[in-house]
Amino acid sequence: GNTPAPTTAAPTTAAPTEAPTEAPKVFKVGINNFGQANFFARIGKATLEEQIVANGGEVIATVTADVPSRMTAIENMVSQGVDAIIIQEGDISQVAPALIEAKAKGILIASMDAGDADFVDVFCESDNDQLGEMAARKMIEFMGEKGNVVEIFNDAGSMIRVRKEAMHRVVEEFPDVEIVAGFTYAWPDFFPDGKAKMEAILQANPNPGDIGGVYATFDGVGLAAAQAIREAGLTDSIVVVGIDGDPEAYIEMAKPDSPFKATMAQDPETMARTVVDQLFELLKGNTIPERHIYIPGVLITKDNIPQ
Amino acid sequence: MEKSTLVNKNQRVELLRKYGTVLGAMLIFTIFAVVSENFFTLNNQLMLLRQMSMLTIIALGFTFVMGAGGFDMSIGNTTGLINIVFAMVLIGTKNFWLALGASIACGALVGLVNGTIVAYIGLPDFIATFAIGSIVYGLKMLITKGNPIFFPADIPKIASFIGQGYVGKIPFPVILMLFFVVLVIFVLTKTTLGRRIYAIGGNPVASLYAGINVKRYRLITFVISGVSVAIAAVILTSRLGSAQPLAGEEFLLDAIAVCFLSTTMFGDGEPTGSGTFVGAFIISMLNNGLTMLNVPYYFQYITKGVVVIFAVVISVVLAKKLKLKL
Amino acid sequence: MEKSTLVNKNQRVELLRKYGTVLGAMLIFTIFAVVSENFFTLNNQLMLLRQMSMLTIIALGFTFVMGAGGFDMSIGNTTGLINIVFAMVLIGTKNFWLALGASIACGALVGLVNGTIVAYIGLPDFIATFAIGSIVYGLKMLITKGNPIFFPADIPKIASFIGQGYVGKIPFPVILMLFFVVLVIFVLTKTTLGRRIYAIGGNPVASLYAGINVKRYRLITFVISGVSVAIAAVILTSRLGSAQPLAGEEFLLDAIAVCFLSTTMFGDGEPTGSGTFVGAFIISMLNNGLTMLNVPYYFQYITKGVVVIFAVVISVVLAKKLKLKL
Amino acid sequence: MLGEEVRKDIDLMLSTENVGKEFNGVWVLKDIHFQLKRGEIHALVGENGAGKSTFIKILSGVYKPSAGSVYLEGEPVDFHSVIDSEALGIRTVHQEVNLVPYFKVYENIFIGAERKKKIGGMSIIDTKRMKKEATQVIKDLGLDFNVSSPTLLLNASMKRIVEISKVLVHNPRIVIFDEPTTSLGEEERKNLLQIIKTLKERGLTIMYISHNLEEVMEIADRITVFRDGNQVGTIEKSEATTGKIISMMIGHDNYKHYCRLDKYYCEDVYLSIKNLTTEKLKAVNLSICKGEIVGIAGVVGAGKTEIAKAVFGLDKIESGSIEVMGKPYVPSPENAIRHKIALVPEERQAEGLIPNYCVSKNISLTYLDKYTNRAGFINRALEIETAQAYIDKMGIKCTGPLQTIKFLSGGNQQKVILSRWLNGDFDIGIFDEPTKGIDVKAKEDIYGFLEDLAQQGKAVVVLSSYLPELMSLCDRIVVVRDGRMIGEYSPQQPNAEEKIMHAMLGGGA
Ligand SMILES: Nc1ncnc2c1ncn2[C@@H]1O[C@H](COP(=O)(O)OP(=O)(O)OP(=O)(O)O)[C@@H](O)[C@H]1O
Ligand SMILES: Nc1ncnc2c1ncn2[C@@H]1O[C@H](COP(=O)(O)OP(=O)(O)OP(=O)(O)O)[C@@H](O)[C@H]1O
Ligand SMILES: [Mg+2]
Ligand SMILES: [Mg+2]
Repeated sequence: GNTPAPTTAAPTTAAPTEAPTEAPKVFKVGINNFGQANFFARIGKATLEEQIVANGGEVIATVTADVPSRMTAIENMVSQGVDAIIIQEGDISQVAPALIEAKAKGILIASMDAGDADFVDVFCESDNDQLGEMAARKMIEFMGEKGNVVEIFNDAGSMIRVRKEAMHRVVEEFPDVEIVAGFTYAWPDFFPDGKAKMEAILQANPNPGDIGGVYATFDGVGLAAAQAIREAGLTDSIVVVGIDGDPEAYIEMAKPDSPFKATMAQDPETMARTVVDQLFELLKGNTIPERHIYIPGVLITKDNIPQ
Repeated sequence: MEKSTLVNKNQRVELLRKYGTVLGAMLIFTIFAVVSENFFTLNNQLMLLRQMSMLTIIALGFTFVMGAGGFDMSIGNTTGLINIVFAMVLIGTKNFWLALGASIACGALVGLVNGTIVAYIGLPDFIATFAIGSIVYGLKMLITKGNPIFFPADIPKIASFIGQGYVGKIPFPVILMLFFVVLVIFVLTKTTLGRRIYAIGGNPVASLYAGINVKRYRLITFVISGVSVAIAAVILTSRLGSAQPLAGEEFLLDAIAVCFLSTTMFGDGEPTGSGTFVGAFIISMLNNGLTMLNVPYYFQYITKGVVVIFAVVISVVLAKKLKLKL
Repeated sequence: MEKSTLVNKNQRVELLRKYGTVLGAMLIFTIFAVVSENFFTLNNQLMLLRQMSMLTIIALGFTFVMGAGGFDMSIGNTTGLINIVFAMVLIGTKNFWLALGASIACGALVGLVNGTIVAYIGLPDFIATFAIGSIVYGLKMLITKGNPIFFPADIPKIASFIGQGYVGKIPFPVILMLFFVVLVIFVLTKTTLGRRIYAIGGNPVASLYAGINVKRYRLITFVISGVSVAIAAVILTSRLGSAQPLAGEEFLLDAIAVCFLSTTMFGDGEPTGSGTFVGAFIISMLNNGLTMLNVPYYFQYITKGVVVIFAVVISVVLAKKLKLKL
Repeated sequence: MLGEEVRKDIDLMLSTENVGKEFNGVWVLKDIHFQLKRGEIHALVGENGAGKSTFIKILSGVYKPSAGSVYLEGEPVDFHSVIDSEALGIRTVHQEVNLVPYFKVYENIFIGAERKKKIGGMSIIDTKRMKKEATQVIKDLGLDFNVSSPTLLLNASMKRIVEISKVLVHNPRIVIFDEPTTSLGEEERKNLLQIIKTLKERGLTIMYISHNLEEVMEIADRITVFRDGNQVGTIEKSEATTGKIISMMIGHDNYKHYCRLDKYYCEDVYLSIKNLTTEKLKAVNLSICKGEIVGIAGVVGAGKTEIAKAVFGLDKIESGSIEVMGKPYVPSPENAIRHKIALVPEERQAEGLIPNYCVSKNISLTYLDKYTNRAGFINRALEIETAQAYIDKMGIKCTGPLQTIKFLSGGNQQKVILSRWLNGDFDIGIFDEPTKGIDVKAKEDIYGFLEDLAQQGKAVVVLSSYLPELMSLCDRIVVVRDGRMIGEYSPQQPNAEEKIMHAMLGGGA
C-alpha cells in the first residue's frame, strides 16, 4: 500500500528550521543483512554502514541467513534501543510480526531490496521485474529470437523468483524460444554446485545449437555457468546473461572469448545511500517526497562496461 | 590418611563436573549483564526466553533420541514441511485445532518413518534420517516451489496467539516451553519410559536381555522427536505470521549442539531435560548478548565456538579427574 | 550336518552384504545409461569423475576419522578457509608451491587443533569439531568479509593446471583422486597405521591395553582429515579460478553421507577406502544424472534420499541375516 | 620398609611399597607391600572387591597409585599409561574381554604388535606371517581353530583364548592373569594351567588371580591374600591349604560348604521344548517343572547358551516349538518376561550392565513394573530400599545403592546383575554360568539363593561348564554336545560324574 509514514509531520518541502543549539541526537540504526554471499549484499551492507556514520548515526549490524535468526536479530536490535531498522534483501514480510512489534515501540522500518509491506517507512529497490524482463529480452536478442534456454534459479529468494517469472513471461512472446532445462543452485555454496550442474546440462546437450542461452538469475551463477561453457568449448553457440552488475561479471565480459554477454546492473551503493538518507530525514522529523523509491537497473554489455 | 578432606575434594570435583557448564553459563551471563546495559532487563530476558522456545522444544525431542543412543538429522527439514502443512490446513479450514492436529500427525509420521527404518530395518540412524530429511526437503519444495504462505486476515485469533500472544507480561511460547521442559524432565527421570530409553542408550544388548522391546522404544523416541518438531514449527509459523518452507533449517545444528552440551551437565554422559534447557539457553544467550554488544557477525561465530568449547572443557576436564577415560 | 549348503548360503549372503550397495550403484548407473543417451559417454564419465574428485578426497580423509570412531564437523568450513589461504598466498607470492604448502599447513593446523581438543583434552568430537568449524567460519568471514578472490591473469600455469588441466584426455584432478584412493586403500589395509586406526574404532579399550597410543592415533586421523580438506580445497580453488569463502560447505553433509555409505560396503561396519570411492561415485552420479535428465530439483532431493536408503537397506538387511544386530 | 639392598635383590622382579589407591575418597587399597620374585607364579586371591584388579591395574599402568611406589628390578617406576608398563615387558590378561568384534582372530591377536615385511623399501603388514604365528600360539594353547574367522562369532571361552594369545605374542617378561579361567571349560582350563606352567619354565614371571582355589593350589608358588583392600599376608604353597586361604580371605573360620538337602521330583511341566532346531541346535527336547533345579552340562561351545537364547527369542528358531504350561509360546524377550521366563545372561558385563546406571537402577531394570505405580511413576524409595537389601544379602561391595555400577569390581557387578533377576517375578529362571567371576564364599550363597527359588516353586535351570557345581545343586542334569541332547542323568546315580563327563566329551574321551 501507500500508507504515509506515521512519523510524518506536515508536508514540508524545505529543510526544518530547528535551532542548532541542542546537541544533535545520535540515532542508533540497526541493519540486518541476509547472508554475505554475493557482491550485492556486501557492497550494500558496507555502504549502509558508511552512510549511517556519515549522517552522524551509530550502526548496529547483524548478518543472518535464515528467517528465525533474522527475527531473533531484529528483536535483539530492538532490545538494544535502536531508533530505526533497515532490512536488506530477503523478504521483509517474512519477519512481519517482529517488525510490527518494533514499529509499536516507535522504531522506523526501512527496506532495501527486501520487498514492501504496510509497516515499511522507506522502501528502496531495484525493479526486479524490470531487471528480469530486460535481461531476458537481451538474451533473446543475442540468440536471434530462437533457440533453447537454460534457467538457473533458486526458489528460496523472493527477488530471484520475480526475475525468473519475468523471463518466463518474455519467452512466451517468442514462439521459437523454449526453456528446455534448468537447475537450482545451492545457497550460499553456489559456485561449485552451479558449475557442476551446468557441466551436466552441457553433457546432456553436447552439440552446438542444443542450447542457445543461459539465463542466470544472478551474476554469481552466471559466472559459474560461463566457466563450464568455456571449458566445454561452446562459447560461440551459447550466450549467458546475468543480473546484478557484479564487478567480477564485468571482468568476465571483457574477455574476448566470454559467453557472458550482458548483465542488468543494480546499483547497491546508490540504493543504500538513498535508503539511509531518506531514513534520517524521517528520524529528524522531516517528511520525504516518496516512500517507495526505484533505483533503476542499467543494461551492461561489453560496450559499456563501467570502469 | 585424611579421608574427610579427600571426600570433600572429590565431592567438589563431582559437583563441578555436573555444574561446570552451568557455572560457565552463569559467568557469560554475568559478563553480558555487566557490559551491556540492555541485556539484563526484564524485557530482554523475556524476549530471550521467547527466542529460545522453539529451539528448546526441538532439542527436547532430540534429547529422547540421543538418550536412546540415536541421532535424527531430519529435524531441520521437517520443521519447514510442518510450517507449510500447518498454514495450508489453517487457511483451508480456518480451524486452528485441525491445523494443529494435522501438523502433529505429520511430525509423528516423519518420526514413524525414521523410527521404522532405523529401529526395525536397522539402518544406521545418521544416514537414514539424513536421507529422509532430503526427501522431506524435496517434498516441501515440490509443494511450495519455495513460496512462503502468508496468513490472510481472517485466521482464528488463537493461531497468532500461540506464537505472538502474552499471558500478563509473559510471552505464550515461553509458557509452552516451560511446560514441555517440566514434562520432559518428569518423563525422563520419573517414568519407566525415560528409564528404559536411557538404558537402551547405555547398553542396547543388555536392555534387550532385560526384556525391553528395544526396537519399539527406539521407534518411540523418533516419534517424540517428530512431534516436538511439529509443536515448534507451529509456534514458529504463528510467530512469523507465515509459513516459510526453509525456516527452521538452522535448528538442526543448533539442536545437536544443545544436546551435546546437555550431555556435559547434570547426568552421567547422557542428555537430560534440564541440561537441554540450559544448553538452549547458552546458545540463545550468545546470539542475544553478542548482538547487544554489537559484535561484528564473524566475531560472533568465533566467540560462539570458543564459548561452547570452554563450557564443555570445564565439564570434561573435571570429569577426567574423576574416572578413567580414553 | 549339511554344513556345506549352509556355508554356501551364508557365503552368498555375505557376498551380497559386502557388494549389495555396489550392485545398487550399478543398477542406478544402468538406468541412467539407458534413459539418458549422453550419460554413458566417455566425456560425461570423465567429467563425472572430475566433479567427484574433491568430494572423494575430503571423504577419504574423513574415512580415517570415522575409521577410528570419530567425527569431524569442521570440514565444510575449513574448505572455505583454505580456498582463501591458497588464493591469497598464490596471489601474494606468485609461487604455487608456497601456496600449496601454506594450504596444507593450514589444513594440518585445523586438524591438529581438532585432534588436540578431542583426543587429548577429551571433548566429544561432534561438539568440539562443530565449535572449531564455527570459529573457522568466523575467521574466514573476518578475512574476506565474504568477498571471493578471483585469480589475476599472471598466476603460475600450474595453479590452474591442478584443477583444470588434462593429461591426455584425463582431467588432472581425476588422476589426483585415483592416486589418493589407491594410497588410502593401501594405508588402511596394508600398514600398521590403518590396522591401528580400525582397532581404535572397533574397541578403544582393547587398543589401549594392546599398547597403542590411542590419543596420538586419534590426533593423526584429524590431521589427515585436515590435510585432505586442504588438498581438495586447492583443487577446488584452481578449478573455479577463484577462492570462494563459502564454497565447500556442501561437502560436509555429502562427505558424511559418503562415509556412511562406505561403512555398508566391503568392510565389516567400518568405512574403507574403496567403499568411500564408490560412495562418492553414487552421490556424484545422482547429482549428474538427475540434472542431465532435467529432473526438477525437488525430485532430485527426493530421489537422492530414496536411493541412499535403498543402497543402505540392501547391505543392512543382508547383514542381519548373518548376525544379530540391534 | 624395605631397604635398598632388599629391593635390589636379584630375585626380586617387582615390588611395591605402601601402595594405596582411592576412588572418590574411598581407599580401596591400603599399604600394599607386595613382592614378586623372578620366575615364580604368584597367586593373588581375595573376595570380590578386595582390590585385586585395582592392584594389577596399578602394576600395569592403567591407574596411578594414590600413595606409595612401584619398583621394577629395584628401580622405581612411574607409569603414566599402559604403554609405559608394556614397554618394560609387563602384560596383562584383563578380567574383561576387550576385543575388536569385527576383526579376524589373528588381527586381534596382533593389535599393536603387527608383523611387518619390507616390499620395495616399504614396510607393510605381513598377513601371512601373522596368520601362521597366530595359529601356532593357539596351537600352543592346545586348541585349533581358524584364525581367520571373525572374532564376533567366537564364544566366550574362545575369546578368552584370543586375549591370552594377544599377550603372549608380545614376548612379555611378566604376565598378569586376572581371572583367566572364567568361562573356560574343563579342557581349556587344564590346557591353560599347563600353558602357564610352560611359561614359567620359559622364565616368565607370572601373577595369577583366581577365585578357583584348586587352580591356585595347583600352580602357585606363593599366594598373597587381600581382604578389603589390605594385604592379609603372603604364604608359601607348602604352608597353604584351601581352608587356610579361605579363612585368610574372609577373616574368620566359620565357612560352610553348600550342600543341597531336599531333592525334588518333577510333577507338572511348566516349560516344554519340542524338537527345537536353530542354526546351532538339532532337535532339542526338554521339559522343565516348577520347583526343580535342572542342570545343563556340556563343554564350551556345546550349545548350552544357544538353548537359553532360543527360549528367550534371541536366536532364530528354524523348526520345533516351545510351550508354556501347554500353550504355544512365541519367543521374544518381551514375551518371555510376560510368560514369566527369565534369562540371566552368561556375559553379564556385555549383556547385563547399564554402565552409567547406579546399582539400584541396574537392579530394577527388568522388573521395573514392580516399582511402578499405575500412573507409570517409578517409586524411587522402593527401588533404593530393594537395592540396599540385595547389597546386604549378596555382600555387594559398594558405597551404596546410588553408586554407578561401572565403578564396582567385576565380581560385584555380577552380583548386582544377579540380584536383578533374583528379585524377579518369574516362574522359570535360566541362569547361564551363575557363579562366573564370583568369589568362593559368595558362590555358596548363590547356590543357596537358587535353592530358595526352587523352594518357592520356581523352576530353575542352571547352565554350567563346571560340573561339580551342577552335581551338588541339581535334581537332574541334562547333557548337550554339538547342539544335540545326549542324555539325562541324576547326580545320585552311581558313577554319575564319570558318566556325565563321558557324555559331555563324546565317544573319544
Ligand atoms: N570351533 C569353533 N569355531 C568357531 N566357533 C565356534 C567353535 N565352537 C563353537 N563356536 C561358537 O560358539 C558358539 C557355541 O557356544 P555356546 O556359547 O553355545 O556354548 P556353550 O555350551 O554355552 O558354551 P559356554 O557357555 O561354556 O561358552 C557357537 O555360536 C559357535 O559359533
Ligand atoms: N574406577 C573406580 N571408581 C570407583 N571405585 C572403584 C573403581 N574401580 C574399583 N573400585 C572399587 O574398588 C574396589 C576393589 O575393586 P577391584 O576391582 O580391585 O576388586 P577385585 O578384587 O578385583 O574383585 P573381583 O573379584 O570382583 O574382580 C571395589 O570396591 C570397587 O568398587
Ligand atoms: Mg577383579
Ligand atoms: Mg555359554
